[in-house]
Amino acid sequence: MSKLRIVTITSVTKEAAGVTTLRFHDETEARPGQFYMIWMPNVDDIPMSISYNTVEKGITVKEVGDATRALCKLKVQDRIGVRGPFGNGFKIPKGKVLIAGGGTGMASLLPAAEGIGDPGRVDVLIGAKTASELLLLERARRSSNEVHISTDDGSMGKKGTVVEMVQKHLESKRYDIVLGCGPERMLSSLLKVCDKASVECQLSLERYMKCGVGLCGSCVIDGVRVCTEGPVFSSAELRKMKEFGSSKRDECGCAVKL
Amino acid sequence: MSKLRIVTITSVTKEAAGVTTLRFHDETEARPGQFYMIWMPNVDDIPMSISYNTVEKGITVKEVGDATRALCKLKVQDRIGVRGPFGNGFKIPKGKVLIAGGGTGMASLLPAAEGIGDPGRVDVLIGAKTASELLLLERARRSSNEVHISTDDGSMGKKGTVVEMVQKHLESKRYDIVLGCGPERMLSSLLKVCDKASVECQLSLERYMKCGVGLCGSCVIDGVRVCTEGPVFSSAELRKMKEFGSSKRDECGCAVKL
Amino acid sequence: MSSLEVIVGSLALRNPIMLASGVMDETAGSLIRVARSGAGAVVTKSIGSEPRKGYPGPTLVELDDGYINAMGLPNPGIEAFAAEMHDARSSPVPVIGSIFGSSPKEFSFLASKMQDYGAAAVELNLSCPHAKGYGMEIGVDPEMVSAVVKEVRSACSLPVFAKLTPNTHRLMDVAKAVEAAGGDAVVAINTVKAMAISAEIRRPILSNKGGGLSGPAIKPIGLRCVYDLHAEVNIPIIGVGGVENWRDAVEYIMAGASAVQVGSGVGRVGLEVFESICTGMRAFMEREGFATVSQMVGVAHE
Amino acid sequence: MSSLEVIVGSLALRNPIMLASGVMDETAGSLIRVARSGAGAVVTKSIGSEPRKGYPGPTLVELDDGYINAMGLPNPGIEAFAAEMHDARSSPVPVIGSIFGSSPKEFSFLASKMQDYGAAAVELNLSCPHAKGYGMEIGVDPEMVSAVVKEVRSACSLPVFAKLTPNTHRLMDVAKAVEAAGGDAVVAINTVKAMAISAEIRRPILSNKGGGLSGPAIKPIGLRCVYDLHAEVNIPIIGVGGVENWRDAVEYIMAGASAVQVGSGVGRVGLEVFESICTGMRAFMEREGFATVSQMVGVAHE
Ligand SMILES: Cc1cc2nc3c(=O)[nH]c(=O)nc-3n(C[C@H](O)[C@H](O)[C@H](O)COP(=O)(O)OP(=O)(O)OC[C@H]3O[C@@H](n4cnc5c(N)ncnc54)[C@H](O)[C@@H]3O)c2cc1C
Ligand SMILES: Cc1cc2nc3c(=O)[nH]c(=O)nc-3n(C[C@H](O)[C@H](O)[C@H](O)COP(=O)(O)OP(=O)(O)OC[C@H]3O[C@@H](n4cnc5c(N)ncnc54)[C@H](O)[C@@H]3O)c2cc1C
Ligand SMILES: Cc1cc2nc3c(=O)[nH]c(=O)nc-3n(C[C@H](O)[C@H](O)[C@H](O)COP(=O)(O)O)c2cc1C
Ligand SMILES: Cc1cc2nc3c(=O)[nH]c(=O)nc-3n(C[C@H](O)[C@H](O)[C@H](O)COP(=O)(O)O)c2cc1C
Ligand code: FES
Ligand code: FES
Repeated sequence: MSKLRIVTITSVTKEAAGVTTLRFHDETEARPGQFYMIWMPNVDDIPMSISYNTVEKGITVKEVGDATRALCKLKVQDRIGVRGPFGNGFKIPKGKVLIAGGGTGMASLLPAAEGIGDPGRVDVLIGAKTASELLLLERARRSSNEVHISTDDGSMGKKGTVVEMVQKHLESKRYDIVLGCGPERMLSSLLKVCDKASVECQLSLERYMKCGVGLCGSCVIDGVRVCTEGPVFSSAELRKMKEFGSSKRDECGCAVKL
Repeated sequence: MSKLRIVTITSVTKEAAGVTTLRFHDETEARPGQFYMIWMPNVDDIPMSISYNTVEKGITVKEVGDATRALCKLKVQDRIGVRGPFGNGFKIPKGKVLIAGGGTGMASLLPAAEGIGDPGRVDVLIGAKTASELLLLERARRSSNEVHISTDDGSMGKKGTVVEMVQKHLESKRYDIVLGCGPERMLSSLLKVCDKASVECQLSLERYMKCGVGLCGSCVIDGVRVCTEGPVFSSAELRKMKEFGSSKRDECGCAVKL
Repeated sequence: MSSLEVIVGSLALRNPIMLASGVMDETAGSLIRVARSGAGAVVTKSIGSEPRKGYPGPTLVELDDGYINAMGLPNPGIEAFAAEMHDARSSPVPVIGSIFGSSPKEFSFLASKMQDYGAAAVELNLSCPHAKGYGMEIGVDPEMVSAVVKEVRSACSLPVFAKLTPNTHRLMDVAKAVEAAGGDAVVAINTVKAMAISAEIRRPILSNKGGGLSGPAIKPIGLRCVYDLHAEVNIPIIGVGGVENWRDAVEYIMAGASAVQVGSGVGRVGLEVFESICTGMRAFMEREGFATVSQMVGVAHE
Repeated sequence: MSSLEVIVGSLALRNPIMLASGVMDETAGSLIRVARSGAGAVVTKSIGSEPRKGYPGPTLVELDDGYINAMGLPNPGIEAFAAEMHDARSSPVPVIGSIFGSSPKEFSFLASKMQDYGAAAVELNLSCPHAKGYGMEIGVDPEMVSAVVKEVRSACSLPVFAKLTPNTHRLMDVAKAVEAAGGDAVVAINTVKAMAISAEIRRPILSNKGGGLSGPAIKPIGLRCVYDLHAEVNIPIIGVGGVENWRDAVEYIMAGASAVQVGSGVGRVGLEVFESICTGMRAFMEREGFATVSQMVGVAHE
């Protein structure tokens, strides 16, 4: 049970074009990979990963529509509603961890890197379309001794996708787990790459969420509720999902191709 | 909060003519002087002092009307509902205790004597109309080294009232507290006797009770709820009550003389 | 400093937190006790023409989030109640006389008695059996309610509050009937029809079988009624149902209530409920910049 | 050993604990998941003629003792739902198609589609706006309900279940209308009209403002409805509202329900709710000497 709380924005940080981090005080304990339902009054109530997991919690919002645009316009002292933390979060095993994030995917991965608390145990690979969209690089460097970048257009770091980078790393180094978050097409290639290298992964999915608490069913993928049984799934779980990487549900519950 | 529980009668003991003790298993912790609301299905829901305060709780019922008669007819394996324990109970100070009970009043007093657990610290005075109505004598003797009896007709023990016995004891011995329970006329004389001897007392009152939880107001005496703020009141509280010893309320809430 | 004073109809109250009818209000002693505990006004138990014993026990079932009760309207009757009302004059806050009857005539008779006794207002409990019908409540029938309010209005000069039942889809019509008939305020809500059953005993727990649900369980229902009423009627609304802390009270006021009543909270929280609501509400108002309660009334509609 | 098998209308169920409409039942995958979790039958999300997005968020408020929701009937529409019903055929238990419409014609069109899709029964969600009236629910109007049930009855041969709203004093009349029109069972209750307000934000939390209360808060209300219905109609009653453990289920059955549905319990307890109710109920039946569920139906009336 996690009831609505009204919190006051304590800081607003522009991370990149169209991406803003909002911080607020919330003492609830959360695990890396969990998310909040964020109520933007008079607009909507949407899922947002926890991107800062201290008592001064944070969310990192990318403007894609009404609610995210409204959130990015907020100022210090404005109020929003939060419910959560919801979902399972990452389960981080002992050993070496490879983190692979695309876009705002990094928002939910950084608390995992920070939670490990040992920059020698975590390697981070960040992908973006282009240099100006690259997110949270400095924060990643504080929690990992090895951070690599790829951009689709080669404007920064390696040219190519983050999945190609992952593949190279898995070939040259031993990892105990790969944690990934980003667009689902990326995640589905990532799973294939990990499977090929026989490395376990945990990937964080996104689905249309309304209730956040496992009730309405709008977020199901193959009968599994992403909001409560996910958003993080293991390789074994993902392999069984017919809809993973291929289709999702819109607001009406209609299946749409990814 | 104390919700209804259904319990099974485990033993039925006839204490005297028209007085029966019912035992049942109930793990709730109670203080001496507290009471239950007892649901006798299809009949009524009435207050009954806790007369055995172990996990095998007990109530000692005197037949006076429909509900008490029905309770006294119960057999082992029958079921009743219990809510509670309700009320404040006795607050027993250090030192020497004098217990004075009239009729079924002993039912709520014995757990206090037993709770003290030192037969040398407690003297018990039991009053009854006549020998055959005398209650719980053997149990009293197990928890007190000094048990005295009075009957109105002198058929057993001293002839006279229990209040007269109290008066004598207060004159001859030092007590730190007097605990009393019985008909209200007896209690009001008892208060006077104690006041005169400058000994504190705690007396347990009875009023018409419906809810048992401080809501309906049917049990008020001078604006004080006997079910929640009582049934045990101190000398100081009792002295302030204009209705104590003089009037009570019937089921309709009408004031009636005692 | 923010002020809690309110005016409801023509009644000036030191704070908007009233005692609800049926809870610790059958005797002068208890009415005064509650008044001294910090209530802004107290409402008496609903009084009828004759003494009534009410139903045998059980009359109350305690739940995690409220109570179900079927007391059966026990009351000493209007004649005997004269003495209580007389003694209740020393109450530091207004005493509102709640009455119930089965016809307009009976209501107006009781109201004029309450006026004689010095009540500050009358509250009409419209949740009693409709004599003409099938034991349905008067309060589901706008015409009947209109007749009752008109008759009471003409028989006494006190402010007339009509207490509404939520057990109908015609609540708005009933409230409009109250307003049109000259009622000074509506009080919403009375308890919600409910039942508790014991699996082991295999029967309803209450001796009356059915009862009325109160407490936190019905707060969202009462809040919705008050919100909807605020959009439909212009007379003041007194909110009741599950209020037990300042937040509940503020929510009712923002929904449109000019004052609120506390019933179950007296049992669940204790008599300190009035003072603790007032303290919390004042702190909230200062934090949020509300100088008066009336500034908060209905703001959730903006 | 006591048996949990029941027959509701003409549907034979392995146990009487069904999934309620609107909860994890929009896709074949989730219907099958719930069926495999131990439900005796599953009811689909209410499906209408056209795809609907539902309301913007928030669509749900979580309370200590339940939820308030105003999803806004999101659904893929009856055409797109064909694929889900097709895939749901592998469900080990009956799939009941819930439908909503604003006229008898619309209901009967949807019902015959559900029949084509292989539904085991149709459940009519009568809690939607009454097109002819003021946005009042169809389910408060016995004549309208009768017309809907008759039309559906003649358009399809499936068992017809009518899901009733408790937000009216005419529930008994509505249920009798269902029975007279040939309905096979009544399902009671849908959610209770409610609201939640945020004091700090100063507005209702749900984007739709009003919503429907579900979960333990409404169990006593549902229980009362089922008890009263059992005395009024002879068709089976399916009890819904706040069921989350075996005791809740047994109470509903003793009140008169032939089966129960679980909605909020799926969120509050988890998908194990079905199995844990069945296990607890079977143990209770053995302890208390009930060989079959039908022996318990309505015993609280004796
Ligand atoms: C578990 C989870 C964590 C997320 N974490 C982040 C994050 O950290 N940062 C971030 O920027 N975004 C995150 N998102 C995505 C974010 O929720 C959507 O971008 C947002 O809801 C879009 O709302 P909108 O009104 O701005 O756009 P709209 O114009 O309403 O929608 C744009 C697209 O966003 C998606 N979307 C819209 N509403 C929802 C919803 N209620 N649930 C899921 N998806 C929706 C749909 O694909 C839609 O097509 C997360 C989503 C999920 C499920
Ligand atoms: C706190 C408390 C503790 C009690 N403990 C005991 C006990 O240990 N043993 C015992 O035998 N009796 C006890 N009583 C008294 C007992 O509750 C009544 O004798 C019983 O309720 C009578 O019910 P009836 O239906 O048999 O009689 P009725 O014919 O209904 O009533 C007989 C008389 O009992 C009293 N009475 C009736 N109903 C109630 C009620 N609901 N609440 C209070 N008084 C009522 C009235 O004075 C009434 O005139 C206690 C009462 C209270 C208030
Ligand atoms: C034990 C009890 C007795 C009640 N008696 C009355 C009554 O006599 N007249 C009346 O109008 N309402 C009566 N009510 C209803 C309350 O006044 C109130 O409307 C309802 O309980 C909802 O408020 P709450 O949740 O604060 O209790 C009673 C309620 C309870 C719990
Ligand atoms: C999130 C949610 C969505 C619902 N959607 C529907 C629906 O589409 N059709 C319907 O008939 N009932 C719907 N209901 C009502 C439930 O089926 C059920 O009648 C109600 O919630 C009471 O049961 P519960 O307390 O077990 O939840 C919905 C309930 C919830 C909580
Ligand atoms: S968002 Fe409602 S079940 Fe996941
Ligand atoms: S019995 Fe109801 S207040 Fe004491």
